Amino acid sequence: MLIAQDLACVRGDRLLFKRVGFELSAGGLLYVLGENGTGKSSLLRMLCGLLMPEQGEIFWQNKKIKENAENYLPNLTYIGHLNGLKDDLTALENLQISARLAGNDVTDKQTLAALSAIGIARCANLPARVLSQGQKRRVALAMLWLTQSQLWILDEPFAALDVAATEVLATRLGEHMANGGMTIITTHQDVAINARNTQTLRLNA
Amino acid sequence: MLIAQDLACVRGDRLLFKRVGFELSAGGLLYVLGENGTGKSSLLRMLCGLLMPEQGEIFWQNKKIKENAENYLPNLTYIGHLNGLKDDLTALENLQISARLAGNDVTDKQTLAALSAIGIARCANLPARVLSQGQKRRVALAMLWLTQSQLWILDEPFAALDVAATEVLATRLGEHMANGGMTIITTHQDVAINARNTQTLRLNA
Amino acid sequence: MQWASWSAFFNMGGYAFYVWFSFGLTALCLIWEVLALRKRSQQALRLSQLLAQD
Amino acid sequence: MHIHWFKYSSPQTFYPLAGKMIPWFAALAVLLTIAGLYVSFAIAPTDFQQGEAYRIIFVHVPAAWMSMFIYIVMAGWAALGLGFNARLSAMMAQALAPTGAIFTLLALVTGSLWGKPMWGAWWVWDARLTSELILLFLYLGFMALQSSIDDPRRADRAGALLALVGVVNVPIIYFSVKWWNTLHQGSTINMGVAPKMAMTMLLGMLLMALAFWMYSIAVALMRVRCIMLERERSTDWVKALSTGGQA
Amino acid sequence: MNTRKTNAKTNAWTSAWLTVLKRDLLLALRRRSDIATTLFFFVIVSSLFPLGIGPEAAVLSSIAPGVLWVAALLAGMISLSRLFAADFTDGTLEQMLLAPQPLAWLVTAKILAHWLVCGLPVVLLAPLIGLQYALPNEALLVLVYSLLLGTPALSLIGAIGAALTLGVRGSGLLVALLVLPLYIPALIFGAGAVAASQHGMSAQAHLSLLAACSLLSLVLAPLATAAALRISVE
Amino acid sequence: MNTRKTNAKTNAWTSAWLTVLKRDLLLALRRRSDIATTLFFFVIVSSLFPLGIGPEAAVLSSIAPGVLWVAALLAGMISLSRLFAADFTDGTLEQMLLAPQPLAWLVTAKILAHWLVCGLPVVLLAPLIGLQYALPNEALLVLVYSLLLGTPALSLIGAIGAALTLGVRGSGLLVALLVLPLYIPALIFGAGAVAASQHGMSAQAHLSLLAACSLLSLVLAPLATAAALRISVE
Ligand code: HEM
Ligand SMILES: Nc1ncnc2c1ncn2[C@@H]1O[C@H](COP(=O)(O)OP(=O)(O)OP(=O)(O)O)[C@@H](O)[C@H]1O
Ligand SMILES: Nc1ncnc2c1ncn2[C@@H]1O[C@H](COP(=O)(O)OP(=O)(O)OP(=O)(O)O)[C@@H](O)[C@H]1O
Ligand SMILES: [Mg+2]
Ligand SMILES: [Mg+2]
Repeated sequence: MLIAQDLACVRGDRLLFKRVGFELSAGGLLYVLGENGTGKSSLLRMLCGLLMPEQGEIFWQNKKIKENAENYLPNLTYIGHLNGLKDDLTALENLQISARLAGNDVTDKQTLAALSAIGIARCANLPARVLSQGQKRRVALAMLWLTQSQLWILDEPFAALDVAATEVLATRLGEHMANGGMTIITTHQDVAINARNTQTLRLNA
Repeated sequence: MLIAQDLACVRGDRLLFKRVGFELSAGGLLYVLGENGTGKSSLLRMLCGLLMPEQGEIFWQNKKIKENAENYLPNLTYIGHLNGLKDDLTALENLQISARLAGNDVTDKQTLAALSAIGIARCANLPARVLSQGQKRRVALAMLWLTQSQLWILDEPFAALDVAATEVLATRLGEHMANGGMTIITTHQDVAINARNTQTLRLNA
Repeated sequence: MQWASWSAFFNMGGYAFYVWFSFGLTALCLIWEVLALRKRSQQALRLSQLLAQD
Repeated sequence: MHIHWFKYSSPQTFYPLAGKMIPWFAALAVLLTIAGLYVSFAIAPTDFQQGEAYRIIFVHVPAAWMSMFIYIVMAGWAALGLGFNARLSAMMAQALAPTGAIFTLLALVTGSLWGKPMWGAWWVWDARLTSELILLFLYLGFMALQSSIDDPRRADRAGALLALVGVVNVPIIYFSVKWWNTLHQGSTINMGVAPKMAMTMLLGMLLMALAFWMYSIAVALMRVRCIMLERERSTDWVKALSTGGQA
Repeated sequence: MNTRKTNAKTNAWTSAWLTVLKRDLLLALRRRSDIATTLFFFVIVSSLFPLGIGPEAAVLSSIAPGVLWVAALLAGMISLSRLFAADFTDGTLEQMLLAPQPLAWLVTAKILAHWLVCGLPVVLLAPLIGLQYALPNEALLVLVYSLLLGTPALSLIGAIGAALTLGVRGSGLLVALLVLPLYIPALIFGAGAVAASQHGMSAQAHLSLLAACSLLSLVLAPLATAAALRISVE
Repeated sequence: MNTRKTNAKTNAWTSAWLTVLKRDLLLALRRRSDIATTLFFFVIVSSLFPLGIGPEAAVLSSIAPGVLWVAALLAGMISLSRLFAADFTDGTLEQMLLAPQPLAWLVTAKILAHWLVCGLPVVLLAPLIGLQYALPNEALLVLVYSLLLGTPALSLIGAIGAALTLGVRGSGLLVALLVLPLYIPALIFGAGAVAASQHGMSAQAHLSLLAACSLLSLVLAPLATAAALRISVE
């Protein structure tokens, strides 16, 4: 269970939002919506502990995430704006390294299976440099087929994906929630995702 | 009169477009349209002589612009994606320096008049660093009230502008065309501009 | 012929190390360059083959 | 008759042509090397001052010659590429650089290996040695610049400009270094100490130099083919080539 | 039960650490020209001095320890900009921050990789340059020892500077100003060791102090670097 | 009629040139810390050597010309990254490319500004550092002269490197590799001049050659820089 209480965010010298809070329990899906620059990405980074809230607290299983990173981080998978790919490594190497770093000791076979799940098994041995924007995004998202963690935080996962990939990803998210996972997501697109309970958080300028 | 013949553009290892051509005569307005990444900005930079066409030629008054920069550049005003402002200089200083560099020896008074024409006289003495995105854009565009040149090439001039400023700018462009000027413009917005003859060039992915 | 015997030839009048190292290194560098280029062109072909399948 | 000078300047046509040329130059290089080695070891007499160590001359001097010669040729291609916006010229310049750098390195190392028995020191700050070292830096700068620019067209043109700037500077550097050295100390070492070279020695050096020359051409052509493949990866002719199986 | 848990934890720590190390080494292998640049910077800078000072072997050999160490310092410093910059822009730094293992621990793997790629080649090449400076053989050996013991400190301390200046305008100069003063102890002991052996004295004391510097920075620098990274990523 | 036209043209050229020069100086004034960093780098690097080499006045004074010149070289080189980078990212470089006057002409104004901001302070501070190295008075004077004649060449040649590496990955190290070898003649003549005066000889010949270097680069470097800028801006 993830609880955010009374969060406020300041970037530069601007207050982006304040008094933002929510509770997310197993099987729950939270949409974070808002215009460009309203602070969606900043909120997600706060929830990951990458950005310190100006005010407020975040709890995972009733413990502050700040003081309890050791238990929180293995349960968290975050895929941000950046894909986290090294141009000079192949798609396979990139994915494998990301997974290992996140604590999932995956084999080549598992990695390849993840890549083919999202439909880019053919690019597995190409260096990330030559992949198109959408292909890169898919490699980053293939992580979702490898991770064991319960809480997924995804920043515009559907950006740059075509229709087929969007569908595959939405299905995967539905599965995750069905298994008792939680997802927090920002998106500008309208994609149907199955979840036991769906919440929406709207940030305003 | 500006003539472009059979232009082709390659960026990296991708051919963006080929066989692009047009003729623009006094009082004419040319819209360059297309999706993200189709090469609009690249085309405008070619027309300024900043980018060498992979193929094709551009003529100004029937002379190749490459061999005739001396006559072409004084007749050209280009405002690109970047505003060309120094963070540490004030709006007034920035505008004045840009104008002088372009060969218009303007006084403080004229500069101030240009700034107030586009509605930011109040910010004249603020360093560009503290201006918002829209205000910065306006400072760059205030150049259009100072320049004498006949051909204006504007890359998304309306981006980041609010309604009032958009209107002021559209009126100014109409005036320019009425005086026999020419304008080449890219935009994703729908803004009405008066011109004797309006052409549209659409680039496809 | 300059050399009384093979061993004299290899001994190079006491300068064996300097002479043979010079020639050996030169040969090594040049051969390495050729082999490296071979490999590079094979890799390039393999990569474009992968791209072509797309 | 109208000759299509630029017909072969398109990678697609030049690629197979280069492929046909390589074996010839390679064969010439091998033959000349054999002849050169034969002359240098079997025919050339022992030097009465330096003993057998002087035989290093047969790699050292040709390598030194090539190192300078290739830089000039490279700059020439670069100038052509800049002047006529010809892609092939720029690729040739890029293909020559590593070979030139290798010969520079070889000249330095073989020179050192010669210097130790002759002068008792691996290195002295002599004008010629120093300028050879700087030449190595110039090569490396060129290669580093090329490899860190991702857009090939820009890399070509930036590299070409750098090569030209370097070519203007090489004589200046050479003379400044020479002057620097002679001012500080009476020149204690003089590479001309070798006695008037016998004809056979000259012949050996010439043969080896020719062999290196042919080798350089063959290797540069090989490398230019690699560059073409890598750059035109996404074009149809490379795809056809790679799936067709023939390299 | 408890030991099994500890064991699993140790395994996870080692595995993540090795992953980071291997990745960075693999990347360096794929981009060999980047390794070369640091090395050649070292060579060029240390070749500038004879040109400025003159070719007399006696003078050169007397200043060699200082000059070579300063050149190593500058090469180490100038390669710092690459330590975290790429990870920062492509997002892999965030992945490291979110890994279950402490950031400071993973950072040591990155620093080790940086040292293997930028420091070790300099150590290995230094005797060659030492030859150009007409250093005697024992001094060459001590030079290598001293660099071997000292360059890790350079990488470790430099990492703090690199992390602090991530994404800052004009970071090249800034990092120099932050880091060079901190490098001074390493320089004094390192050059001192070589000079001592040149004068026929024992370099032992200097080398021990140098090792102490490296050990101290090994303890403190990863923590400071991790803290700096967290600040920069915000 | 014709002369009036020529006159107008000359005026326009001067005015645009002055605009660029004034702007860059104004910017430097608004950001004084940037000037300071180059200067500090020079001071730090040249203070590192006594630490590495030892405090004997005789040795220090014999290597002073070379060391000070190398430090000036490195400081000049490290400040190059700022010459065009900001203009490139904020778009003012494009304005210069599109100005009716030739780019090479405007570039000279930028280089002059860079020299006034980064080169001149080093020239003025050098005698102070020279004192620390126990340089005799005449040699100090020659040091200032030589730097005054030579640093313009450094700025001019450096501009080519800075323009070539605009927006390139790892440009800090790269610019060093490109530019340092080209700096060598200036280093040789500059340090040679000081050394000559130290040894009681005339520094005239060296200084003339240094001036020749500067003049030659004044003629060629702006053209090459302009060409490089055009390539980089594409
Ligand atoms: C690292 C050390 C050395 C370097 C970098 C070096 C470099 C060069 C270069 C660049 C040349 C070609 C110069 C020209 O043709 O104008 C050359 C030629 C030559 N070198 Fe060296 N050298 C080195 C050591 C030596 C030594 C130790 C000797 C003999 C004692 C030597 C003897 C020669 C001779 C005889 C030539 C041919 C001269 C001529 O063609 O006029 N070199 N060397
Ligand atoms: N590191 C930073 N320092 C200062 N301000 C920042 C920083 N990062 C972001 N901002 C500012 O914070 C605001 C919110 O940024 P954020 O990325 O959270 O927006 P967002 O809601 O995700 O927008 P988008 O829909 O475009 O992704 C923006 O105005 C941005 O300029
Ligand atoms: N310097 C460059 N090197 C390589 N590729 C480039 C470069 N600049 C742009 N491109 C590529 O060229 C394509 C066209 O870019 P361009 O900026 O002309 O597009 P655009 O039509 O103006 O798009 P937008 O509507 O987003 O402004 C893009 O795919 C871009 O990635
Ligand atoms: Mg966002
Ligand atoms: Mg655009």
